[in-house]
Amino acid sequence: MFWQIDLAILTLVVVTAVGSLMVKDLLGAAILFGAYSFLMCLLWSIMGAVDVAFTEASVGAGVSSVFFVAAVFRTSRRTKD
Amino acid sequence: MKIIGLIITIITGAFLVYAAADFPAWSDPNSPASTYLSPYFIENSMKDTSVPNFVTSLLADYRGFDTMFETTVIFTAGLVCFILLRISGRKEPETSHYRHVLTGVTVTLKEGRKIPASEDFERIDDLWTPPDLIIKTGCRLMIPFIQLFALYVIAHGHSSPGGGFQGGVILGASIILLAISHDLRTALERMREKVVAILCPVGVAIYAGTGTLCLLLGLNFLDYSALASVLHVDPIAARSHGILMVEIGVGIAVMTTMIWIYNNISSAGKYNQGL
Amino acid sequence: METITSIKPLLAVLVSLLVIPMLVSSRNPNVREGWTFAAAIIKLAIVASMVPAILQGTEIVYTVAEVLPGVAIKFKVDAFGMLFALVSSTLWIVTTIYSIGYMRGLNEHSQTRYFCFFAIALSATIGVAFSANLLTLYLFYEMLSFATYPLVAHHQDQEARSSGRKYLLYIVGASIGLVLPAMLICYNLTGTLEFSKLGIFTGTEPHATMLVLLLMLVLGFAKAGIMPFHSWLPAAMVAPTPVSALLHAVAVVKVGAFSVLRVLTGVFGIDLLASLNLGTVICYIAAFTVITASLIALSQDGLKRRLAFSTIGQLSYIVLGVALLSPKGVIGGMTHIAMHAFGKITLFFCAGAIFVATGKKNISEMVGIGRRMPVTMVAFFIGSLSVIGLPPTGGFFSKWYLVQGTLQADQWPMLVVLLSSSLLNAAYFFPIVYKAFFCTPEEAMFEDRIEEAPLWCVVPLVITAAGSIALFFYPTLFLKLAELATR
Amino acid sequence: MAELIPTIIAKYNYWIYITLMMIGLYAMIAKNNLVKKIVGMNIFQTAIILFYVSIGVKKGATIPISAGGHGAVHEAVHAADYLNPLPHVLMLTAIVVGVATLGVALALALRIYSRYNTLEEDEILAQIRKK
Amino acid sequence: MSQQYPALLVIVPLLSAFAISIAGWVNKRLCFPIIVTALSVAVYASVGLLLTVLEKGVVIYHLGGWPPPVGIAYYVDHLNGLVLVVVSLVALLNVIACKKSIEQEFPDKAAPFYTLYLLMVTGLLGIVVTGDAFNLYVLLEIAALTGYGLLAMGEERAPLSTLNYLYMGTIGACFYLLGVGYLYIVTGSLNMVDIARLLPPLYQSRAVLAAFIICMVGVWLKMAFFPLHAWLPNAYTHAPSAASSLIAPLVTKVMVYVMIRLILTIFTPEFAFATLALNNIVVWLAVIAIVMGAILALAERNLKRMLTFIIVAEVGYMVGGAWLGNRAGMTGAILHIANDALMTLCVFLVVGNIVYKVKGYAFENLQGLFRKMPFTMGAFVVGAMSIIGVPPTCGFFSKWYLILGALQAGHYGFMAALIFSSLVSVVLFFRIFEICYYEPFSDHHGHDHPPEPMDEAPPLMVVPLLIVAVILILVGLYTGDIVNHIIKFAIPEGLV
Repeated sequence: MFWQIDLAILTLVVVTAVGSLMVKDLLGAAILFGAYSFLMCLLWSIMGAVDVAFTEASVGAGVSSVFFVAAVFRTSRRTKD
Repeated sequence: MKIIGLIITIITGAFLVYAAADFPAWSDPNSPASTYLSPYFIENSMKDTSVPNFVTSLLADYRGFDTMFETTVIFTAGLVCFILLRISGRKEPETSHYRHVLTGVTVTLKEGRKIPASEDFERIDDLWTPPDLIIKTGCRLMIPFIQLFALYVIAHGHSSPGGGFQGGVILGASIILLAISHDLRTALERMREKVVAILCPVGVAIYAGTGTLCLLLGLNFLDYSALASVLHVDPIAARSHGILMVEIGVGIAVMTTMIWIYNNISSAGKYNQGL
Repeated sequence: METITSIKPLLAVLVSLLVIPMLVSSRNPNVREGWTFAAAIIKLAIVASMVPAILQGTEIVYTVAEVLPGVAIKFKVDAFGMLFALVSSTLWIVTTIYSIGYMRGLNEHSQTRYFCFFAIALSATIGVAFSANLLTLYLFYEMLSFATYPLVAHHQDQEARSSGRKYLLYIVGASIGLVLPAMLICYNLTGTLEFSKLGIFTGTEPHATMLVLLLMLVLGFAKAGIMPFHSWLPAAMVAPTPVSALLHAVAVVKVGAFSVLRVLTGVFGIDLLASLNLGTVICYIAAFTVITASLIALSQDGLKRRLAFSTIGQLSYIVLGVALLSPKGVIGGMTHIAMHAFGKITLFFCAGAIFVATGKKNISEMVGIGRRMPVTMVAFFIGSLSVIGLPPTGGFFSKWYLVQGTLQADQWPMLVVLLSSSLLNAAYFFPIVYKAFFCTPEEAMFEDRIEEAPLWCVVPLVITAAGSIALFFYPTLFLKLAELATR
Repeated sequence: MAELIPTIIAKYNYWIYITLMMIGLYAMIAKNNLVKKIVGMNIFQTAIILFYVSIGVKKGATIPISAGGHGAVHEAVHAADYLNPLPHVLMLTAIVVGVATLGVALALALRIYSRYNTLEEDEILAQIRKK
Repeated sequence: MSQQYPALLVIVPLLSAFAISIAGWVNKRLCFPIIVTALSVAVYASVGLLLTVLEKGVVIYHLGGWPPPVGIAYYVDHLNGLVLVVVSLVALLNVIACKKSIEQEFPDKAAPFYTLYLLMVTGLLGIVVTGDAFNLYVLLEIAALTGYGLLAMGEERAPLSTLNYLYMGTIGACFYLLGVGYLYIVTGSLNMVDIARLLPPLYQSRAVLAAFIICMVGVWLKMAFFPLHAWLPNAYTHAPSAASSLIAPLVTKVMVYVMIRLILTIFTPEFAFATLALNNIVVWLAVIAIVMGAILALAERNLKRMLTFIIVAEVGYMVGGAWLGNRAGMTGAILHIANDALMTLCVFLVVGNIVYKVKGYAFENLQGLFRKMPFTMGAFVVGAMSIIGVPPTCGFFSKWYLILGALQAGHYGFMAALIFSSLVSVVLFFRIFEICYYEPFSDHHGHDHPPEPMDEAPPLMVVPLLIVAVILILVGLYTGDIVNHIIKFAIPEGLV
């Protein structure tokens, strides 16, 4: 594998992480968190941890985001930070 | 608060960096982690359990005890969500809305009157735009395949990535997809709360029960080779079968838990139409 | 000196604890007080049954449980402990009679609770008397502190609450703050806490450490009322009189003095104290307490408060006697526990009887009371004689030995202190008696008609008064025990 | 500097995981919104998972699944050819624990919202102080 | 069967938990018998284990039949044998005592509550019995999640304080996980004994140092050691009484056990105390913890909250004692794990009874309780005496060892802190006794004041409480045996 791709994804991961914490809309935060998880799972599949990547894809990017969205729907989207 | 957080963060981070400097270089084949214990698993997994996927054999057999508790953690989470959110006293709101499916007209009934159960009316909680027909149909088409795939993942976890967890999550996701695309009531008709709440502990109990069975058959807890006498196979194959059994248990538990948590969160415990 | 192993000491401690369920369960007061009597008499019997063995110079030991390496919850009956146990268990019977009369006379509330904690306090006292090491002593000492709290605060009003607080603050604060660390330091230095004639120290410890330990232990047992840890005693006088009588003239304060004596004789050992010349320090603290307390007592008008301050002074006599480190002084100090107990309890009984009969608390209101309650006041006179230390009362002997002790240790200043404080005692007791009997009819506050307190109250104080006279003629038992203890 | 570059390259996974972890930690401490804190918590956990997975990486090794499949019971397997599966197993557990914690946390957040009708910590505390 | 005790200890409660959660949907009346049986079996197994350990030495159980370090193994030695007995006993007594209040507080959710309760006990027992560093993490999470569930079922403020606890607890658990990862990266093993065998050549490595410190911080977070204690008081105060009387006695103590296990087994005392000289810092932290806990407790006007601050102080006792780095201190710490669990149980059960009857635990709710609930208050007095440290209750003896350790280590600050906190607890508890005893004030001498009728909690709640009170005294009297036959062997020879 090319370490450039690896590095690029790592940086993207950091970007999405910061973004999901910065964005002022909780729904957006949830979606960005999903993206973060998905990039994570990509990273891990690159590292050869296929099972972990699979689990993260289904659990982290999938169900967790759904939970987040559901929770945000049930509460409120607005936030000050 | 922000300042304190920043300070703590920086201190911790600096400390971790300081410590990480001593690590063996990344992806070094001779690091103790790769040379001490893992070769045993890689080299003996096939011999011991005839499971090509080392992760599965390690997960469900060598460290099967961890996995059992990990399943218990999931079950616990579901139970906690239930106990925290579920509003048990289900009292009917005095005004209830029904939507005529064909025309889309919304009927509002006062003091808990009901429309005789029929195909062309569906119960709704607030005046909302019905989900799009395309979405409904599309999801209805997709769901069976998703579930098929999930079953494949569970069954084929021995020799390919996947296993109980992934499969269970996907199974759960299929039901959740139904609940999102239609509404929670439709999903609940397919899978009642009671079924979920009973299947979930049953799933974990399958896992623990397999272990206890081994214990009752005279070997240690979770020592699947004890099952050989029951399954009439050699101990190695017995281990592989035992792994399959626990994977199924895990699958059931994880699926139901995901549904359980989603039901409670999406309807805030009211078990109405959900999102 | 040979030792016998016997469960008797434990029984003596437990008997009054075992009776508590009966007390709680019994609805009828007569049954309840019957149980109390039974317990008191059984206890005295058990204690008395051990006397002959002790007089032959043997010791009775019983180990309950080895709680720490080298330290057990253990009982050891020796002459000194027996002396104290005899006194307190004898006086308990008398006090029981008295408190029945008192409590019924004033129909006090929640008498069951009162008798229960009374019983607990007594077993704690016996436990202290029979304890074989510092830990056991500390155990029962604390037990006594907590058991007497409800008694002191019996009246459950604001005043009782504040004085209860003061009581706990001084007693428990001192014992946890000073005794516990001191005990641990001793254990850490020597690895044992057993009392022994020679003390537990090797004598090689630095002088400063020993001095600090000594002060911590002597002041830590604040029940001994040595200044500056004395002011709980007058405050605790809000308690019902029998409580003051038994607990604050006999049990509690004597337990304090007893503990201090144990520490001086058993933990440090007379010889070590003499060689390190630490006795004098204690002497001077005690002497200061004696004089100051007597002076304060002069200025008190409340009868019980005056008695309380006199108690503080008398307690320091006991400590002083032992701190002289001369054999006679030690004997004097130990016998003074017994003699003063009889004298002082008589006085408290009289105060209580006066309160029951007339409701008067202050001395200034008691002019001519002798005409109304002659028996009581005669007993009062005898008691005060005993406390001052004049024949024909037992108090004379202890004073006598104390004076001889000062001469033996040729501590002339202490002699002066003793004599002058005896004068002060006379000065604050005799006026009461004088005013009670010899006052002109016009200044008498009571009409000339004999009207004593109820019989339940009068009998005990007669007994104790007679007792302190009897002790003048037959003091041998206590003297013998004290000599055994000093040998 | 010259010798610093290789160290950075050699361990950049570790540096990234530390960065992510600190981001998460900071969010958990400093953020005001409860859901944001929960997001931070998940980032925190995934960072540790990243760390573990990085432990398992081995140069010149492939995914930890025996090439031979079921038939290959008697072929000799060379440890050097396969990645270290142990960290992967541990991290499966960690991921599941993470989602469980997430569920519980969201449930609590819902309860809090239904009671105080907000998710901002300072507003909630203000309401509590008002009572 | 006896060689299967270690498995049964954990499995029986686990399976019974599932049975209960199913029974909750089928027949609710089955739940209580099941939980009592399960916990009785756990008590039986743990006692059996302790006896086996006493006669045969360390018991090792290979789960899945895989010998360590390949598989997960259970190690039972004198240290966790003792803790196991305490944990299972406390859980059993508590569930019996709390049946009524559970039924009163959650009429319709009793079954899930029992399930969580049993899962929590499973987690705690597993934490104590396991010999695998990662397995410990998983069980830690089980105990934590169930704990969140139980705590959050309390009053209206409970969810918020529980969420804070969840953040803190997650950070703590993750730190522990990270520390285990560091150990794994340098040793390649997860089995405690194995790690201990591999570590000595690596003592100088920064990674090991980091692993140690990170694990410690994580565990301290979980046990609410002083600077990290902020979550505890709220979380425990607003919890339902049945939950707080399970969690308050056990969780912090089990965490202390984990810390001691880390120090004694994984990182040997030589490393922990000799190689890196942290003792003084930690003991001084403990001193601050004790003093702050005492002072904050003084400031409270609310019984349950006051007790939570006392817990913070007690944690200071144990951490300080363990870090004194000598035998007496360690003995005191281990002894105090057992004693503190029992006396905390005692006082919190009392709170439970009071809440059951009076519906409140603020000071003004306590007036006249000595007359109203004499047996409960009697047990409370015993518990208070034990916390103050009055012989012969067990609290005195652990305090004795702690102070002795402080003396031998020449750490007079710690000694002073212990004495100080004893004095403060005298004030704390007698303040409460005064309220229960004097108030409401009777006019003069309390005659003609009508005594309100005795209104004691039901016997099912009182009897276990009295049993606990008796145990407090018995443990005190048998301290000598406990120390000589159990704790003496729990501490490695190296520690003097």
